[in-house]
Amino acid sequence: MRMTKALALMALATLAGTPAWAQKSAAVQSIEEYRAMLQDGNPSELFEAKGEALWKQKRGPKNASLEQCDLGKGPGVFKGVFVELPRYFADTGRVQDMESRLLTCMETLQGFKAAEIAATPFGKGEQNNVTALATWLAAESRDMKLKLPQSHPQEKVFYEVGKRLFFQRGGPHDFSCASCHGQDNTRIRLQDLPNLTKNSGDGVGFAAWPAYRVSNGQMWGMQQRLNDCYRQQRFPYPGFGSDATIALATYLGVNSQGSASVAPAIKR
Amino acid sequence: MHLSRRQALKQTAVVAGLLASTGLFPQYAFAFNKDAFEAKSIADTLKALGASGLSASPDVMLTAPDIAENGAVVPLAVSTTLTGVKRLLVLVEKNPSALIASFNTSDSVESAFSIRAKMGQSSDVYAVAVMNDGKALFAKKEVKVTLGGCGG
Amino acid sequence: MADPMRIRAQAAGDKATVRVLMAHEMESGQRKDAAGKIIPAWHIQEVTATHNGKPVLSAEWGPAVSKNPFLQFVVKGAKAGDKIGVTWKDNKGETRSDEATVS
Amino acid sequence: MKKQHKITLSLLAAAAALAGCVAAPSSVDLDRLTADIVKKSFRDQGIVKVSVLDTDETNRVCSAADVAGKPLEADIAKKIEEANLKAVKWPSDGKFLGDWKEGEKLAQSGRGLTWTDEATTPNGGNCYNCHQITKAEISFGTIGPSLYNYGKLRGVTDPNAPAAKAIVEYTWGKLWNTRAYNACSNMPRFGHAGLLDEQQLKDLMALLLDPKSPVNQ
Repeated sequence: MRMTKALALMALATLAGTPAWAQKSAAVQSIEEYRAMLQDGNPSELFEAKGEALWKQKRGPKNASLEQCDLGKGPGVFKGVFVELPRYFADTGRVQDMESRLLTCMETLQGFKAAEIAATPFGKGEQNNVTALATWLAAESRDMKLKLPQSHPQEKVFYEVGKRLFFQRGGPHDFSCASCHGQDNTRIRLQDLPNLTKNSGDGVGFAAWPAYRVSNGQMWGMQQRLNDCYRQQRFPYPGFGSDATIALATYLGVNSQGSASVAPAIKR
Repeated sequence: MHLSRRQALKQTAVVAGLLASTGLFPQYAFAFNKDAFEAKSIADTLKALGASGLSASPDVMLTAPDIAENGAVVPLAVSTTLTGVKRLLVLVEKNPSALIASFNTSDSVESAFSIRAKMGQSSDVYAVAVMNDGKALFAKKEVKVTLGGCGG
Repeated sequence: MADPMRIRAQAAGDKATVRVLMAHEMESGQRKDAAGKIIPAWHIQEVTATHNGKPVLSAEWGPAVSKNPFLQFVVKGAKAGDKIGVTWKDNKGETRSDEATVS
Repeated sequence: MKKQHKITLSLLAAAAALAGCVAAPSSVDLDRLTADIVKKSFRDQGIVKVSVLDTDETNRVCSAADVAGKPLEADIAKKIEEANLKAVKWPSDGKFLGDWKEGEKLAQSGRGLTWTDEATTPNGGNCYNCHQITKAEISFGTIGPSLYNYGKLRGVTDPNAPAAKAIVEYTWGKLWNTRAYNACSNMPRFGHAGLLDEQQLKDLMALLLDPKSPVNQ
């Protein structure tokens, strides 16, 4: 069990004592042990259960379930769709990520107003349901490898636009995504920063969201993850499901192609 | 009729809720010990619980991280190999109120519980076994709380 | 109505380890809202567990237990197929009970 | 959303037509499309206005180099550094050092200028996010180099002595406008962008250079 392993690690660390030379890495090691202790009992499970129920429940003005939603592999297919998004959808003529695609289904199948949900702040009303659905759908692709399609011209264009967005410096601090995520083995405070310009490996970066954030006890989808990155970058507000967020997600996902998704994860 | 898992769970909940309110669990008609949970210090908490004579014991165990990346969630495990234990407490000395949780021990469960606590700042964390005779035995450990992120 | 708990109970030898996740805000009573007013404490106050309907555990919690609480305990004599029930009650009187089968 | 998509697509089509082919869009087309998507995707929120994305030549050149995956040409980098060095404002009273205790507070704070901050939120220096500074603070970032013993390692025993002049001025310039010394540095331009005022920069200077500061213990 993960917990047991963490405890064993802690016991080892105690036995070995803390040599002076290891002071810096001891702090980092302690943090890693702390994170390992949290793995066993990820509250994202609560959101998974909620998302699964929402998928099957008849809701909205049309009193319909989402069971006929086409997330890229045909109506009703929910296994394995998460690791192939964002992708191009012919019916909307857009490249869409999981969350924007869920809005499309909630509008067409259930009669909700997609624009209204997109304008709702995170953590409120239907946004909570979108997050729960995305969490459950991510869990239905857990441990599968990312394989975002790049065959449609628009998918390629979104990758290229995403790359430009990633390196776009601006705002009062001159930050771009690359300011923090452009090098190997760096941290902000004690938080490890994946290098997102290349494949960051199984369960790292793009392959770890949605995730439960222990700092605020909230479940975050990729949209909220990107949104909060932009907030800390001192950029203006990216619209929910806007092309900028989807292009950026395409860039991150394609860069991590082949890595296994561990979402829903648990994070600081 | 097809029931989703959630709906099924809800119905179970209603039934169990009814059972609870009909007093089928009489031994759990305990009153929440407000004084113990509102006491500031560990000493006052123990007083409110009718315990005294706090002393260290190797038979009380506490597992806690050296450093918590975030004070909002600090995983803590308390246990004891002692017999004659009435309850096991988890306390954080520097929290506004020290008592986090109190577990009533029984023959049906092991005297070992894991829980997660909020910590406002770095502090000593205590596991306390309150014995049937009112004696309190403890183990403690310092947990450092750091700021993990940008601080924005 | 509160969201369902997630209960996992796994038998090993003559006992079962039970892990529970509960959906609850666990508002500490220490935080202030945007207007500077204290947000009142709202937290699970009592937790009880049963093994095949027989009470085995009771606990009292304060507001400093983390949001969406996690609890782990070990039930003696529990085997695969047994039922483990968990109930919480908060300081507003709201309650939630769920049950799981030991695997 | 539909409407936005049509504009995007037609822009692409127009771009392709301009390029005189139906093949993949050129880099210039993609730059234009990106700018168009940015315009449609971002909005004002709280104290943050979309106009903060209208950035300067220094950032534009560095972003383009990053996208191309090639470092700046030496002469272009030099030009950027010269222009930024020229923009450095030196302390109005000739004094470079303030109070290291205030500097430490600034170094700890990462607040200010996000859309969840108020206009009145004092800006922090964000220093610990990227740098080790004092030995006592174990929660520090590693994007920038360690600044522990910054003054001591550079032989600064008296910041007011002539021997320390060069390093004191360089440190001020670096804090005011880092791009004066490194064209595409990741560090914010604290003085140049008005993130910190003269007194705050002096306090940070003291944190780094005052022999009494914990940094130099």
